[in-house]
Amino acid sequence: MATATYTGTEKPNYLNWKTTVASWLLTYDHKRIAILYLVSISIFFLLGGLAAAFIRLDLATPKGDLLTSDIYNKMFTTHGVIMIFLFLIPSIPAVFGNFLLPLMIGARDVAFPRLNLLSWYFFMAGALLVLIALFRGGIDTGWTFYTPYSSSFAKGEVSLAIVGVFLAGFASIFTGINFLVTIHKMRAPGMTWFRLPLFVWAMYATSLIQVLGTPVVAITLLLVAVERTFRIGIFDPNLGGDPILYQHLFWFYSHPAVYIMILPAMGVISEVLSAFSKRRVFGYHFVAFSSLAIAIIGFLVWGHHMFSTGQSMYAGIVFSFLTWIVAIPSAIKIFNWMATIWKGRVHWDTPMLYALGFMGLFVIGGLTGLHLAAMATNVHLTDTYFIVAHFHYVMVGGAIMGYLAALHFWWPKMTGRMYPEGWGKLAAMLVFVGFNLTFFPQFILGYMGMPRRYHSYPEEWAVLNVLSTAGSSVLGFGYLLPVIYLTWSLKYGKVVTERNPWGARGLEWELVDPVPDPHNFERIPIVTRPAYDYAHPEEPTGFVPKPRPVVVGGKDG
Amino acid sequence: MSVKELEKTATLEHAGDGQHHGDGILGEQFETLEQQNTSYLIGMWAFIVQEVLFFGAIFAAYAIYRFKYVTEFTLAHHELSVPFGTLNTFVLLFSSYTMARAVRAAMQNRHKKQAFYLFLTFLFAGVFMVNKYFEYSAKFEHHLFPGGDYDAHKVVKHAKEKGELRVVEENGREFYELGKTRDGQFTAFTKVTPEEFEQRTRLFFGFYFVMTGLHGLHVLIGMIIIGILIGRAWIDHLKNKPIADFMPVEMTGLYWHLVDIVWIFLFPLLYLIGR
Amino acid sequence: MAGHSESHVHPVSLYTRTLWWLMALLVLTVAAGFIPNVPNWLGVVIALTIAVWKATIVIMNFMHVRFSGKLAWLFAGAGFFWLLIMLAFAFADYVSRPWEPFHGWPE
Amino acid sequence: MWNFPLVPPTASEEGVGISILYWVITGLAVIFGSIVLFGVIYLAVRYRADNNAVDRSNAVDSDLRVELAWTLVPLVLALIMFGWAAKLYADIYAPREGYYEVFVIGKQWMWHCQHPNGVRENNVLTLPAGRLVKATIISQDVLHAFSIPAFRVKRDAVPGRYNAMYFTPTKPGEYHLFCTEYCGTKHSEMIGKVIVLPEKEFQAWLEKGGQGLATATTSMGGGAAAGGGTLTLAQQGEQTFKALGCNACHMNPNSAVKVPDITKTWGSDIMLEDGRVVKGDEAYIRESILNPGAKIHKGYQNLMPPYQGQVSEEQLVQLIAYIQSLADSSTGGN
Repeated sequence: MATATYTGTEKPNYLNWKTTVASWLLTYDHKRIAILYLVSISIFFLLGGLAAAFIRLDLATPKGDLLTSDIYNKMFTTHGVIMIFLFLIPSIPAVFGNFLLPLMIGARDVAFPRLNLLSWYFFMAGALLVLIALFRGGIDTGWTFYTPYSSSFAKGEVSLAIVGVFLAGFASIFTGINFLVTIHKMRAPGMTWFRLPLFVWAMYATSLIQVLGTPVVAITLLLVAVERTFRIGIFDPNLGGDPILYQHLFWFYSHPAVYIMILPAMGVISEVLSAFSKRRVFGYHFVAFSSLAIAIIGFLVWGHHMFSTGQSMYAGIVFSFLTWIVAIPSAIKIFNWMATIWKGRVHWDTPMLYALGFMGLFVIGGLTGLHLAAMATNVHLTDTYFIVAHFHYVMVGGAIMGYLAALHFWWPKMTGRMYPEGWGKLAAMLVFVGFNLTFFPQFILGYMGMPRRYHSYPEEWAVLNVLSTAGSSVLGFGYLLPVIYLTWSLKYGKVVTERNPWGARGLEWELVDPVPDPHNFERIPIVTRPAYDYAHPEEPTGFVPKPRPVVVGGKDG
Repeated sequence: MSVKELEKTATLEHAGDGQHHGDGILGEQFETLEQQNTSYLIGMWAFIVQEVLFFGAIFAAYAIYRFKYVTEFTLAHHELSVPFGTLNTFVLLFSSYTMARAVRAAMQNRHKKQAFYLFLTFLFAGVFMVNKYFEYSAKFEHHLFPGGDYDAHKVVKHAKEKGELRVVEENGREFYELGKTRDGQFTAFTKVTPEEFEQRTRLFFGFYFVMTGLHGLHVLIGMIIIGILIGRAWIDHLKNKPIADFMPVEMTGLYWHLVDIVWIFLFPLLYLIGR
Repeated sequence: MAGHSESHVHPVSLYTRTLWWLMALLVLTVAAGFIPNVPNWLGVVIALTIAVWKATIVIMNFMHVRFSGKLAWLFAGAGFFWLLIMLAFAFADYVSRPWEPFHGWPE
Repeated sequence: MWNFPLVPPTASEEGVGISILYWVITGLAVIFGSIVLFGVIYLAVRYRADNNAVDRSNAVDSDLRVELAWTLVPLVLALIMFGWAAKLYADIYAPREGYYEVFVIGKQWMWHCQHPNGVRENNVLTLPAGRLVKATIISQDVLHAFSIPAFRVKRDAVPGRYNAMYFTPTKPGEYHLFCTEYCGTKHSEMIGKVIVLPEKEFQAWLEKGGQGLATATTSMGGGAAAGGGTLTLAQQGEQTFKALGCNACHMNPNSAVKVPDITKTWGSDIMLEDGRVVKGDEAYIRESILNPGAKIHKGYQNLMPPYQGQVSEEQLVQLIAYIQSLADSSTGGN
């Protein structure tokens, strides 16, 4: 049992009860691990963003005068690898999933706290290897590591980066295993499956993908590294291999990986929309099951990345059909969210602005996905800027808007301080406007045929590219603002004294102190009402049975 | 359930709370031992699911080339030793059995018996690894490791002796005809250049080393864990502990059986193809 | 509940019987490998059938899935089901490539 | 400055269909997008917290009928779009007949195109307007993709195998040609143009040996095929055929060796030794040259040496053209 070391005068919480560096680096507390992830992925986000800034600046002129083509290629690889493997995949699951899952379902911690910490160390070790590879000259394979270029032609520390991604992949698998078990076994009494907040449903679907998909990409990338080292022709036709096989195995994970990025954001949006409309999420069951449907059908559509590669037409037709089907659950979610706002009491706070922004951007991203699900237009648009715009609308417009919504929404719970509302609103507007300015022109460029990963381009596309670059500076500023004011608010923000500043429903708001103590709950709560029960604000969602004396300390004492 | 009933369950669960949390078996995040045990079990299963897909992907790749280069793979696999492979399968199957017995003993809190069976498992795993060591070093010796000094001449030689490969010369170049000799009559299935033959047999040995190497790594990790468990069981025995947590043994058991299952597939696919 | 039956101690005979089965199947698979003049595809089918058989025995008896709750079945099943999805969809591409007609598609 | 295009030119028959599909999907996207975007803004403004004038009674939490409606309506639309798009996809990728065939070889970092009459072009492809074109595409090294936005077509160049696509250029003019699959340092310089000429001009251009437009005739693969320009591709193939010594057995009535009749290979269904039937297409001929033992013609022995590593991609397309021409002359053309 923990020994009490806390000597402060305030009520102890998970942040202040121990403050040594070791108490952070060796913590088993899911909330502290969430903070560790938050800090690390914020750094990677800035690094990836820096690479993006170089890419956009270089593309401001048709000849690409800022960088050489070699450095340009390394830049977009850096941007892709960092943003996908080191930011987007861990973003909402590892930060908010970790922080919120146990609080939301009424548990003291995740099922395997030590595995949770191990996952962070795997992640950091992987990230370190990737960064070493980048600083030792960089790699230019693109984040997809397509063979045979990556296995036989590319120079640089490709194998090192691959091992890094491999380790980060296992961090993701560990998180997934942890959450699956936590959701299955750690729910408080009364917290039935259909009383779970939709964020938990989304995390369940996400964890499924993490556990079922990630090992495949891990072994596939490992084979690329083996092929590089020993010249075994697994994926290189010149050595007797087959590059299409690589694409099958790679996209078996990497398409569902898109859902690892977007499903948690969808979960966040369900929480935020309902909290700021003061209304139960419309069609709860449909929204919950649509998450599962996306996760499962999402495994059956990977071939739509390969319509022009020479994959069999019959396989292509099946993949295209299933791709059209997988669009339906997303549509269901969008319509249900609209119906959630209907007859609600809408508060226009910053998290809500991000959530509404998510709706706008995700809808554009999702609907342009239809152009790509259609086989004939896919052939024209694939590997052009249309693709770039589409997946940025989904991953940046969708996932990062969700991430920022979550960050603002739960910031008072995580830190005990309020972010400055005015600045928050300004940043949300800037991100929304800047994002559209940056990426909407790219749809037009893509339809005209501008290929992705091009360092130079024909003159007639200069105007749209300049527009995009200009927009990206607005976007970049929009992303920097939260970094600045949130850091500022850690010290100067208004101290939050009430448990539930938003008047939201959910155990993490109603039963947990302004800043949770290391135990989360003095005793495991009992849940008595469904999620989002805004119709009965006088009755809390659950209650904590009998109090027991507060024992200061936590699982890592 | 009504609120009253819920509160009753919750209170009941808490009744045993102090006792369990106190004896160091029940983790602080759990309410009951039953919850903890099923959590560990399900977690282990999730990990096994992950392992299945991990090995599954490489089996998929192997299958593609097994079809594409049937003859070359068949010739290359003659270099693997079936007696060694069979012995290793035997040893691993047996170790699965002793592991299952160890889990059983752990559930009965018979620490000495548990340590004994774990030790047997460890021993069998050791035999497996020693076998593997001999197999690997033979491959290295014959330049069959697909590294810098890979050389298919051993495969060529053996195939020639068996009458399954013939060297022919046409237009001043050398080719290998691959086929079968029956009643002194050679029938060619395919004809390849020496470079292609080298590439494809290299691919086979690449798969062999990657697959058995990853499997061997799993065996090694398993041995380390089993080693620790032996120590713990022995200490429990010496201390005469009435009750010990059997979950670590049970989970290791699941892991060990998975390692066994992977080998159950590796053995026929690598050692026994198309004789 | 699942946990109750999982901590149930099974008779030794269960494990011994399983071991004998496994050994018998091992002999069978090695022997099948040495039958002369078996077509290659048939050899693969025989070897894989026996392997699946062995794996099933291990999963059911040694890993106690037969005696476990629904959740263990679900998890054990999910892994193999997803593996099947991967194999089926990837191989579907390879298998169906030669089907494309050469003389143009019938109108 | 303000004179910049927002849509690409549409210069092929297939491109028209794909453009229509594109704009129909865009139209649907605009309709659904507007419903959501304006719907969200309208609802969020109308039901803002301080607006107490609106009616918030009877705010149900779920309704099976509306759920079914917004599930089934998109589903039906999706299935229609799926079918339409698959049909157009088949138009450009599924085999068709009566085409003008060009061979395209990609390598780091250039496109090499060969016409049937022997004209070679680098980073330029000249085509006739109004005729169905089949582009047979392959790569020498890494993955590339052959993309002509004005035709709305694109196909990956994969090393070791032929990929084909079909399209019918309609409007004479000059169009962009890109490599769209990332292929290394100079990926963005692996560009060129597609020139569409009216049929008559194209014939004249072909007869002149492609002068004036074709930028280079240097051989990429070297070897026996240095003749370019004056000989047709098939004739070059014949020369290569002889230079490699193929004529010792094939096309030699006095040959002591029993070989399949290669004049009948192209376009026929070939029965194999193991009972399978394969198509006598580019892929089969390519494989039979590089690795003859892979698919043995029924009734023949596996005697031919493999030519893996002996012939360049360029020579392979010449040989294929030659074998095609043999079949064409014996059956009267395709």
